[in-house]
Amino acid sequence: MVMSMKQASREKGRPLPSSLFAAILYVVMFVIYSINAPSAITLGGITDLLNNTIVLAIASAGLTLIILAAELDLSSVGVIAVSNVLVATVSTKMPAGTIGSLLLVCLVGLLVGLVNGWLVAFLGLQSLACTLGTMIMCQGIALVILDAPGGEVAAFIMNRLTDTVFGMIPVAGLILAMVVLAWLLFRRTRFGIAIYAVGTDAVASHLTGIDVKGTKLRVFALAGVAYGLAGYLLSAQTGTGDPRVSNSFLLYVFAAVAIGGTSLGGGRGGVIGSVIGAAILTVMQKLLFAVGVADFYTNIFSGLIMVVAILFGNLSAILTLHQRMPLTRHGDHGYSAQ
Amino acid sequence: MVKANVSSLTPILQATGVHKRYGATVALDDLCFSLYPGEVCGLLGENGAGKSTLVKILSGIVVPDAGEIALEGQAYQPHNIVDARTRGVSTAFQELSLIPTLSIAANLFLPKPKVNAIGLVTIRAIEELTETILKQYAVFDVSPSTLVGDLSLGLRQRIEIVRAMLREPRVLLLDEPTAAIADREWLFGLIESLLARGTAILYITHRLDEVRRLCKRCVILRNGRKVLDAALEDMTDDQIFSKMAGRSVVETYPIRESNIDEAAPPVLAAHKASAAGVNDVTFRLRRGEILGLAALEGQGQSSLFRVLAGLVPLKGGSIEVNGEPVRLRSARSARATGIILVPEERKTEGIFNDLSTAANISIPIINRAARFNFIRNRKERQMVERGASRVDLNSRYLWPNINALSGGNQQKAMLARSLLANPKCLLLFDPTRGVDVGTKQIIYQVIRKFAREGGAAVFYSTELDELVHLCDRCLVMYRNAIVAEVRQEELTPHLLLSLAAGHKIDAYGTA
Amino acid sequence: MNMRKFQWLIPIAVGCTLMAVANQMDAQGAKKYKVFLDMSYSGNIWQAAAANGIKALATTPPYDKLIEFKTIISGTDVQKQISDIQSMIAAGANAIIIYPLSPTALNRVIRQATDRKVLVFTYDSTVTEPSAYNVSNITARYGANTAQWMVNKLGGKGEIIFNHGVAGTAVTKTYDEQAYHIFHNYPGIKIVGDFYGNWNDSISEAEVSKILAAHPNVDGIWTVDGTYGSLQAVLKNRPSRLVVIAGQSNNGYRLMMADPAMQAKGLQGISSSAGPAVGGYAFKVMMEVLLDKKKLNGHNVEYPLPWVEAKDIKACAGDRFENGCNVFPDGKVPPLFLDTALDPNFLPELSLDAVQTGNPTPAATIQPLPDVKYADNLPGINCQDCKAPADALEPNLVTPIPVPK
Amino acid sequence: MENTASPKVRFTVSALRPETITALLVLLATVLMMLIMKALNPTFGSLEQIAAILTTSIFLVVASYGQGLVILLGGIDLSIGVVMSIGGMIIAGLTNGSNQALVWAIPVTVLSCIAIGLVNGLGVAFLKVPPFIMTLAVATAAFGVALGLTAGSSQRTVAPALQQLMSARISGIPIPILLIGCFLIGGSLLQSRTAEGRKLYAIGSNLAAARIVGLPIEALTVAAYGMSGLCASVAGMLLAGYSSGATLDMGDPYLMPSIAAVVIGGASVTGGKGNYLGTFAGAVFLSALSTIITVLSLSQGWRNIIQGGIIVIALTLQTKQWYLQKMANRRLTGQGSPNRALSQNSKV
Repeated sequence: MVMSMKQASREKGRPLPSSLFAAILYVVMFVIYSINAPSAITLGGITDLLNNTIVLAIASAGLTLIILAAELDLSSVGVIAVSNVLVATVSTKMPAGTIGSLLLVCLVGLLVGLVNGWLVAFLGLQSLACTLGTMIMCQGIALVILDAPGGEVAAFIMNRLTDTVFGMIPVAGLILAMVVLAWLLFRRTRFGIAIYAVGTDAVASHLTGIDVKGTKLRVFALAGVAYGLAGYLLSAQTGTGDPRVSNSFLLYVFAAVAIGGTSLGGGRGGVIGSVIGAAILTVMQKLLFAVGVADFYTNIFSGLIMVVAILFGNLSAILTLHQRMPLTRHGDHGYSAQ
Repeated sequence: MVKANVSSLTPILQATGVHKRYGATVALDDLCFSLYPGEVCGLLGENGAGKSTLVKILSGIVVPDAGEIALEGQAYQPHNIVDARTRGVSTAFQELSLIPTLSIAANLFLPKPKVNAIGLVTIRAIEELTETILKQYAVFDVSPSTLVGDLSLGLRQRIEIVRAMLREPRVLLLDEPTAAIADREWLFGLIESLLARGTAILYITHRLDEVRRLCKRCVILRNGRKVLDAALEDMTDDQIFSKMAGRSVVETYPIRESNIDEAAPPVLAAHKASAAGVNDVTFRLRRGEILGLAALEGQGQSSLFRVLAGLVPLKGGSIEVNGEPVRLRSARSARATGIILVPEERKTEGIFNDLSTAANISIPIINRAARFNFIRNRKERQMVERGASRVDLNSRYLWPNINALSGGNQQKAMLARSLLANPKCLLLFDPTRGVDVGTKQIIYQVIRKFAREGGAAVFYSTELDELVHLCDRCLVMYRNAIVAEVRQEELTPHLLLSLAAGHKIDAYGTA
Repeated sequence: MNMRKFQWLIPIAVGCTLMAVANQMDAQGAKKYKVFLDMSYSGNIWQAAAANGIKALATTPPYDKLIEFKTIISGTDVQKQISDIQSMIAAGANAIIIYPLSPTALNRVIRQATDRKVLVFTYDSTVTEPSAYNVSNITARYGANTAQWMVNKLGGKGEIIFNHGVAGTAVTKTYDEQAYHIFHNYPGIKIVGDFYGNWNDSISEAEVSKILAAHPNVDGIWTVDGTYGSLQAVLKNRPSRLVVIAGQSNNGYRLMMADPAMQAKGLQGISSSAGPAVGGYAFKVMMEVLLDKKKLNGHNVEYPLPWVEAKDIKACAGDRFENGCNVFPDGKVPPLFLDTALDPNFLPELSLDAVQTGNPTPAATIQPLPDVKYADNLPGINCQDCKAPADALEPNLVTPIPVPK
Repeated sequence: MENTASPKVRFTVSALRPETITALLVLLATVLMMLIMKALNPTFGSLEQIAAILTTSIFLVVASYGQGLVILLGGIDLSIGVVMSIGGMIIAGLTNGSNQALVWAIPVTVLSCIAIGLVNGLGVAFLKVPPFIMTLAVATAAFGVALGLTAGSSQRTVAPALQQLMSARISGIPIPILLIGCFLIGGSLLQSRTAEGRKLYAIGSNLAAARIVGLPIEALTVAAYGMSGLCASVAGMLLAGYSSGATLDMGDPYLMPSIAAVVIGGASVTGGKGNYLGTFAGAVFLSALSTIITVLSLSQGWRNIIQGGIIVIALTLQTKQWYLQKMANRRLTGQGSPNRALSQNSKV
């Protein structure tokens, strides 16, 4: 007696991605910004905005991968500092300095990522604590390489990467598009799916045959490469090396990921959300300036806007929750555990 | 279903002298046994007897300290799941190994879903493939793109079993496969088709009726040692239990003398209550009564329990406690009126695994053991030991972390915690799931004693004979509504199963 | 939870206030020069006093009617400072005065500004961009002069503690080079402990007290900001014998320097290094250039090194530094107050209240500045491919004593 | 069921819970570091220096108590640095050098800092804003407000009584060390021996179960963040007393170390584990570490490299210790729990 359980077969639609609401908020903020500062929508304005966003966006993209695997990582500012000072000291001296220094910083990022990954996955250290240690070490290494701001970045990196291509497409915009495209593809690779699995339930992943330790190691390594790339692009922005990347940048990398809708508990969210989160934090500065907010009001409004961005994200979670409820017959986990 | 005739040819899997210890505790001690192709071999034993450890060794999760295992003649030492699978051994785990945030299709084909030329998982292709597989394994009306997290517990268990069978294994390990499934015939049908293809199956369960029906031969473990490896026909249930428990334990149910207090207002009553997953539920629960609830998986019984426990807001109708309507805004307000829930999944909703067992038990009423909010250890210890003695939990389990205890002992601690909050009405959601026979007995006695002393209980179970023997009255839920009410005299497992499957029998239709 | 229902209210409310603030700001926009102050991190006393001085000057007649002034805080993130400067250019700034976070990172954006005829001045720390004007004290050899002064007082030998300030900054690197160069000339001088006090008095006090516990007979402390804290550590842990100390201009420090009781216990101090007044001075120079009252033929202006020894200290009666007084009596200002926030000859318009709150001094008007002194080149600090003068590491205010045998 | 062991014996073993063992190990590591440094250079490690290390660690010890409570709930508090600075600025502003004003100035300071903490708690508990963002946003906004009110630097001196408190000694022992002792005892009792403290552990360990058991989750979350504000205000007042003046950035160097102290002390970042003795041990360890590195008189680069390296090594030693503890658990119950053997540190 085959039990036929009539269950409304749900149509293909996934619940609304939370990054959609972050995108809506970004558009609203950009509109207010461009109303008050007409130069916002000029090519130069957009190029400058993208150049200011790119470093935070790529660093938070790297961090997103780690948070999806239910781990945390503070070493981003450390790797960015090391990459920045390396580019400033090496890029003009090496043959083919531009490409050579890019490979070098990605290698350095990979190395630090592997060390972090090994400490967390194989030695079983708590990721927040051990990456705090590696962050301080990297900051030390940056100071040893270059004990004060200076050095010189190859002209190509400094001018071409922050300029536009074919006269109308900002290079930073191209790079961001490539990162988003890479993520869309990456998410559907086995490694991408494994990251979500490990982030949701490490024991179940282990029982499913996923190499949990290997996945975590590779996630830290990949994030390290992203941080190296972010450091490289910071060198393009500043055209110089500065061993002291500020701690406030570290907090904003985490803020970008959270505003983008990725849950800090792991298993839910994505890089696109974090890139939008980074864009929100960057346009916030421009918006506040254009609207005429100055002096200490900037801090007050920045704090307010960050909370508002999250409430927008929560709004999306509530709506998606309702949207899913009537469709599935057994909403047996009606209450949200978190 | 005719038992497969075991030909006396060479065994497909042979384990000799398998030994495994965790620190001082011996999980498996010098175990020798073999599996024959085309045979279902039962594996019985109390919790902690080593069943799960054996499964983990055979499926490559754990490496034995000593001993050899031969599979089809060659040495077999898998060091992870994928090794085991390539050698033709696959497992359906008791602790479901599915990823809730991924779709059914993704889960079926992890860790290596099919990829196209540039390494991308072909989502559409594997979903179509899943569609055919689900049809082939008679799991209907669920789309392959549904997230596993949205499925009911029973459906998740079916997907786990399908995934294990999917890879045409030579050896299939089934660890408590029917824990959350009510329709067991579905599983027996699949097992029959696998046996025809010569697969060897190791079947781990607590349910004797299943072992008798499927297995000709059975291995019983106690404290890591094999105490029996023989056919079951000539053994009675009691002999099997005494072999398992090492003491004579009769799976009988406490004799039921109901003292239902008709006069007093019902302890708990729902009038046309409806909420997310519950439509127009009306019932009455009187003092001293144990009200059973029968339902196939995913019929809204979980939502009903959450509504009564105040975890899900009521959308329509009303709930009365002792006759007066009451608004259950949160679990706190429900508990204040005396309604205590023993939660469905111990691991995620029950135990605080960073705390000691004593702390787990005393947490709801810790303030009673404190003066000016400072906990007096002596008072807490007395309280906890009083609670532990009511569920027969040995006091040496009280002090280590609760996650070091076996499933049965953890469930006893949950029960002790609920009883300590001196409930008027206990909501028990499948309290005996994944628990050994000894603990089950204790749980039955505790519920009976609670009812005798004037408490009221709502008791949902996937094991129909528990409902038949324990409950004074039994409701049946089907598609989020109560469709039938059966008085104690007419209670039989088959009646409940047919009602639960949706057959209308007007003699038992509710008003 | 019913709170959920109100959640959507909050984003709408914030949106409206933002719009309201916007329109109110743009209402009064008569033809005025647009002048922006881009300060970095405003948490410590030095930055606050400098910014308040500039704000007070910007609202002192006649400037209050000539310019539309706005302050932007860029924090410690060089990326944010780049973005803020770009916003100022877009907002049609005529002149921008900046506390740059890095000598080289802002060059590209400053070039963007100067290409659009925007006047760019920096105060206290410098940039290597040739089109910008640097007004700073970094070339006045604070490191060399104070180190030499200390060596002279110590007679060429003794144990000293070295407080670097903030690691990885151009000013720390410059002063460290000069001071170590002087100290290494005298083998008798031994640096028994050095730390990075981050220009912060409580960190300096904690670190000095820990080093003092290990080296009880330290003779001197060379320090940058954090002087008062360093001296407090000695006062609390070894009140019997004080030290020779070279440092900055906290009011409490100057009072102790002049206190005969402290001098009897061996306290000899020098109060030097540029204070927040550099900000005000740079602003006035910029305004005079903006209003074509002054022509600068060099890009690096040097703010003269304040040099106050114990004997020159004179308490002030009122709210201003006038007729030679250079410290406020105890209790009028907190001990950490920086006396070099006021400058009687360059910034007569500033009073104590102006520096503490940023309000203009009543009935004060902007006074013209005397001629500027141009700074020498420091490669990588205030100029790119240029050569530093040969005696860049030598003191120019203090004559060195011979090296004792 | 036979009762194999008398409750008394069993009870003592449970007193040595894993967190206590971790704390003692971290303290041992601190002593070891000091001894090695003393061997290397004899002037190091005098009684005077140890007193100096303890005295200067009071700010971190006090501030990280609040951080520890919040992390116990599985949250984090990034507003500690700013709240410390604000506490210092308010006490300096209100007392302006007069001791009498202390009587009402201290309550006002503590209350305003608690208010900031409560705003954090309300945002996290009711608006469901992730703790990371809520405390960062409140810190940024509060800094802006403080900047507006004080134009950046405190114009007034702190009451002399507060300054003496930080520098005076009672029978040879510096007062801050006595304060640390009281804080340690009071804090440990509050966290580990009270009913509300036990509920914090439960909520941090399993939120869903806590909701079913009916624990006052929202109330305790708000209280924990309020407590964190209180500790930050006390630390801020002590810091203002110590350096006899207050600036808006004096609290910043204590934010990251407050998180490090809690985690090195054995607490789990996902909540449910860790006690105040561990956090205290972490704070003293970091204070001693910075002193040792100062004495090495290396460039800041090498100092960071050594400091980062030692933190990682300390964590590795600590993790090995967890494995021993797991074995101890098994011996006690004579019961293997196979499914736990799977993954060592997953929170399942």
